Amino acid sequence: MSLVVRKYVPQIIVSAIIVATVAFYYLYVSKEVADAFGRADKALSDWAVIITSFALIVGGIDILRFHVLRIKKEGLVQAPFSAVTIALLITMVVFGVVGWYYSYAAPELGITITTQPQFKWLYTNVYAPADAAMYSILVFYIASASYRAFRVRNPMALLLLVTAVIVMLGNTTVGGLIWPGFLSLRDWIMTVPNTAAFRPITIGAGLGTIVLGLRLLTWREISWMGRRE
Amino acid sequence: MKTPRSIVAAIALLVLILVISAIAWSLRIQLYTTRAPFSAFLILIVLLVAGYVFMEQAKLGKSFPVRRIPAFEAIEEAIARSVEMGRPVHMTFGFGTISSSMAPQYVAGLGVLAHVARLCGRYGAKLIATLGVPEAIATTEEIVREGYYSAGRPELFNPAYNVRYLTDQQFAYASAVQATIVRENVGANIVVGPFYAESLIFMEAGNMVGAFQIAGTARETQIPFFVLVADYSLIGEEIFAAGALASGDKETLVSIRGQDLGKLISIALVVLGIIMLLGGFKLVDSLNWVWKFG
Amino acid sequence: MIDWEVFGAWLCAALVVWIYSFAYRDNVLYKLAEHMFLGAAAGYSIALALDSLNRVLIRPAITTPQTFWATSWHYIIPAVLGLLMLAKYSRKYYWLARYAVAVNIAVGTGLALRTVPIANIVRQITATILPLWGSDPVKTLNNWIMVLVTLGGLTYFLFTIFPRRVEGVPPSPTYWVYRALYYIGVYGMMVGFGALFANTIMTRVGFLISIYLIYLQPQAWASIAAAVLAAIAIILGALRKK
Amino acid sequence: MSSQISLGKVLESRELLYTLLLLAVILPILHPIGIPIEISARTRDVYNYIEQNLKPGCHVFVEVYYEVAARGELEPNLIALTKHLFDKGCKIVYSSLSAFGVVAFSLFKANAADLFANKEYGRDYVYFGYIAGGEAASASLAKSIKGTISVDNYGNRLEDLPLMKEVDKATDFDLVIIVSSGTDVFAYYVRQWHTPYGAPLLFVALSVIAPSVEPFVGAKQAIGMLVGQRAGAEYEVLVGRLGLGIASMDAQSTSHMLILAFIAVGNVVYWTKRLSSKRGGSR
Repeated sequence: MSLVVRKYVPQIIVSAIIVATVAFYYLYVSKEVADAFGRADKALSDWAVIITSFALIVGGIDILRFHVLRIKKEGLVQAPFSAVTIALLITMVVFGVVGWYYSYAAPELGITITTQPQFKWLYTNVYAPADAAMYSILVFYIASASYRAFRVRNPMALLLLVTAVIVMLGNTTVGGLIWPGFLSLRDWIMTVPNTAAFRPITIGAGLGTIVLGLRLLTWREISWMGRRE
Repeated sequence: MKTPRSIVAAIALLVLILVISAIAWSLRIQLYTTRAPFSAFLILIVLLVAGYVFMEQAKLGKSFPVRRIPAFEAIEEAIARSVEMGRPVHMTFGFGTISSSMAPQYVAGLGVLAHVARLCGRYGAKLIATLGVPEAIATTEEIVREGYYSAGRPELFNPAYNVRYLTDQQFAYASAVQATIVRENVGANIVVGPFYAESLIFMEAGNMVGAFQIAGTARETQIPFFVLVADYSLIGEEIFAAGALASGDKETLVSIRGQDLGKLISIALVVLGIIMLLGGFKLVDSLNWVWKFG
Repeated sequence: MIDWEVFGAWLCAALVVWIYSFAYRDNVLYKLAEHMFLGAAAGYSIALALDSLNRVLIRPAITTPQTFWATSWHYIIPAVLGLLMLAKYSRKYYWLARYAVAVNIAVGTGLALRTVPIANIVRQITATILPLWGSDPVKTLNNWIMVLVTLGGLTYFLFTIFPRRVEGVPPSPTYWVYRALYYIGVYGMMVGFGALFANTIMTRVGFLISIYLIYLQPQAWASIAAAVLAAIAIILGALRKK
Repeated sequence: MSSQISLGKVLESRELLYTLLLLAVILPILHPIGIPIEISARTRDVYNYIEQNLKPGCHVFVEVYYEVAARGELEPNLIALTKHLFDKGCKIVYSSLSAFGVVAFSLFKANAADLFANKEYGRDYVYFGYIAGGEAASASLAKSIKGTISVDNYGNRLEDLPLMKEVDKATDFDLVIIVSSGTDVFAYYVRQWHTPYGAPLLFVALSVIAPSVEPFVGAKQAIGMLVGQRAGAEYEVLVGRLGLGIASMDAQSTSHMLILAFIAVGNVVYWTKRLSSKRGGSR
């Protein structure tokens, strides 16, 4: 019995949902069935949203636990930093809940979880700049990566380097000063060889997805369950 | 040799679908959606049935050679090397979520994690799995635990150290992962899953500490960064094949023959379509045909 | 009284500079910025989670209870499944967490299986069926490249079905076609990778320009001060290690 | 330790590269060099289309869908297009299907204050703000704007705005411009605005995602596409309002040249090492 609820029921859930979502998407019985399926589909995606939301809250508990453990174990080297994380996490949630309270207690103020003023301040002055900075730190990384990636070790690397140089020159105005043809050559590379190169990868990724779906359906892909019972 | 019933049933199902479709077509009954071309459904069904038949055949002991996937084989070397150097192994799966169409790639990443965890158990390596998808925390902990326990090294398992859920926000996750890679001074950096712009951040962080890097994703726009920067890379569908290889189970492995069949079908359709163009017949129209009459 | 606007602008500039400082070397100020970012992001995502729960579940249940219980009663199931995720802390009932994961993985895979056959396979095949002859030589050449590289790439990825060379026997023509396509595929893909990689540099530089204009330029002194502090932190960190 | 520091090592260090890169980006913004720019055929086609097809009094819908990090690439395009449209006497309706679009729009408006100076809100342009709902919202807007939302970004009722008396659905617009940093939103507009209503679409895309929306342009589902910062700079030259786009092109040029120089140095260092080790050198 225990194996049934531990192992088989989750797998049955997976197979049933996959079969239902795929079958009803492709098959057409009547307009009513299609409409009913549309509603069920919407409900199912709401289910996923609800589950993800709970998962995020459980994840928050996990983050708290992780940092409390670190404060206990690693002492002063780590403690101030973990304390900052915990403090900001709790502050954000508290302000969010305050906004939530106001959205019911005083709806005319127009304050919701995400528009609560202090919450918004933290978002715009801590989260947003850090997020944008992490995104743009890629400019440094792409520079040092290209420095290493375009070393001519073999003929293939030479081809890679030539392509990259043409594209880089075509993208900039300096390239046009050196030779006006770089721009159209760049456009050609991006539309013909580049498209052609990614097409087999796209097809392959699609096939891989289908086969993985098959493995999930036939209960052969069980890594997602964690331990093997 | 007697053909097992399951194979007969699968092929019968395929034939049944084809026969019903043909009848519906001749009677002009609206049987399939107008949202997608019929050929898409047909390809899906053929691949599912064929993959299933391959797997059932494998049960009978039928085997075949598989091309080497160097990146997959390199995982063991990477782990052995980091144990030698006394450095931990890091693995992460990217920012794509489980409840979107990125799920298959995520599952493939978890499959590779199962392999990595087993090897870490065998070699006694410390494994740090970082993740940005909250649904997968429990699963990841279980996989790592399984890896250490099955190798008889339960003392190495410490969920708070081995599995670190950082946050689900893309760049906060990325900032914490790059810090983890550098501060823990990881010896091997294995990243497989649905990656977005964070891919290069992880690669460069790994490079800063001179880690052995194995990377794979099926997200086209990030593949170049992995191929050009990592020591070994799994390109596109290779991550799904790696998941099958990682299972260590022959019958599961056979399923990748379904991928090959799909590629051969694609090649055949392209060649056929081009030849037919000579005769003035447009195969494209048939492939794009939507089940709709009048 | 602190002017929160000004303080916020300084904080923005400092956070950006400190996060950039990691590219040079890990240091205390990056660690601070990272932990602030982590806390804010975690708090933000929990708030977003509450927000979507509020939108999908709680508000309909409170404001229009009758319609909610009539049509959306089943939303209780994922809510229970979501709560069961806490079972992962239990030694005995850890497996209860699987149910929620099962639903989400199945929804995701179902979504993928719907779109993939069309977007990844049929559309790509139809786009590759191109005439390999014609009056326009440039177009014909482009079509040849398109078809050969696509077929070559597909050949490259074959895992189990491919012609093999047997010792002592002259290889068959199929083998040679396979090898030729294989190499066309590899080289074609490399060109694509190089092009996409180089093309990305432009966007990334564009990001840096945006960040500079929004956060750093208006707060030049705060940025410079933050940069000096980061430099000191890096040097001190390096000295302590020695 | 210091004896090991050689020229090759210094040139190879990432710190030097990063510092030079920062300078290469920031200095040209402070002091533009003014490298002449050549107009690509693609951008000129878009310019000509607007020049020929839009008459005074026509209506244009603009989707603002990008986060602030993408501002450097997309805002020059948006400003130059806005100038062109206002010069042609068009009325513009702005809208955002994403919450970050609201921030991007306010920054854009502040930066292009000269364009909006003698334009009246509600008569010449309107901004809806964030409309939640993704593709469904897009479909609903195409059917009826006033059926989807009732107030604009600033809390004005749509019925009170004169411009909203003239337009309500997809077919009322002579051009639909999508300025986006993501791929999905282009597909929304193709599926919900172009396919059912035949609305002429113009794409403004980041250069990284341009290849993935290329198929739509190739299939003539859009009248054209402006790709990234470069197109922004070209368009600025075409409409004669030089700004961030053209200044950034200098920064792009210097940073790209720097990276090219580093790639060259990297290869020299690599081959020197390789050749010397082949000759049986000490390393």
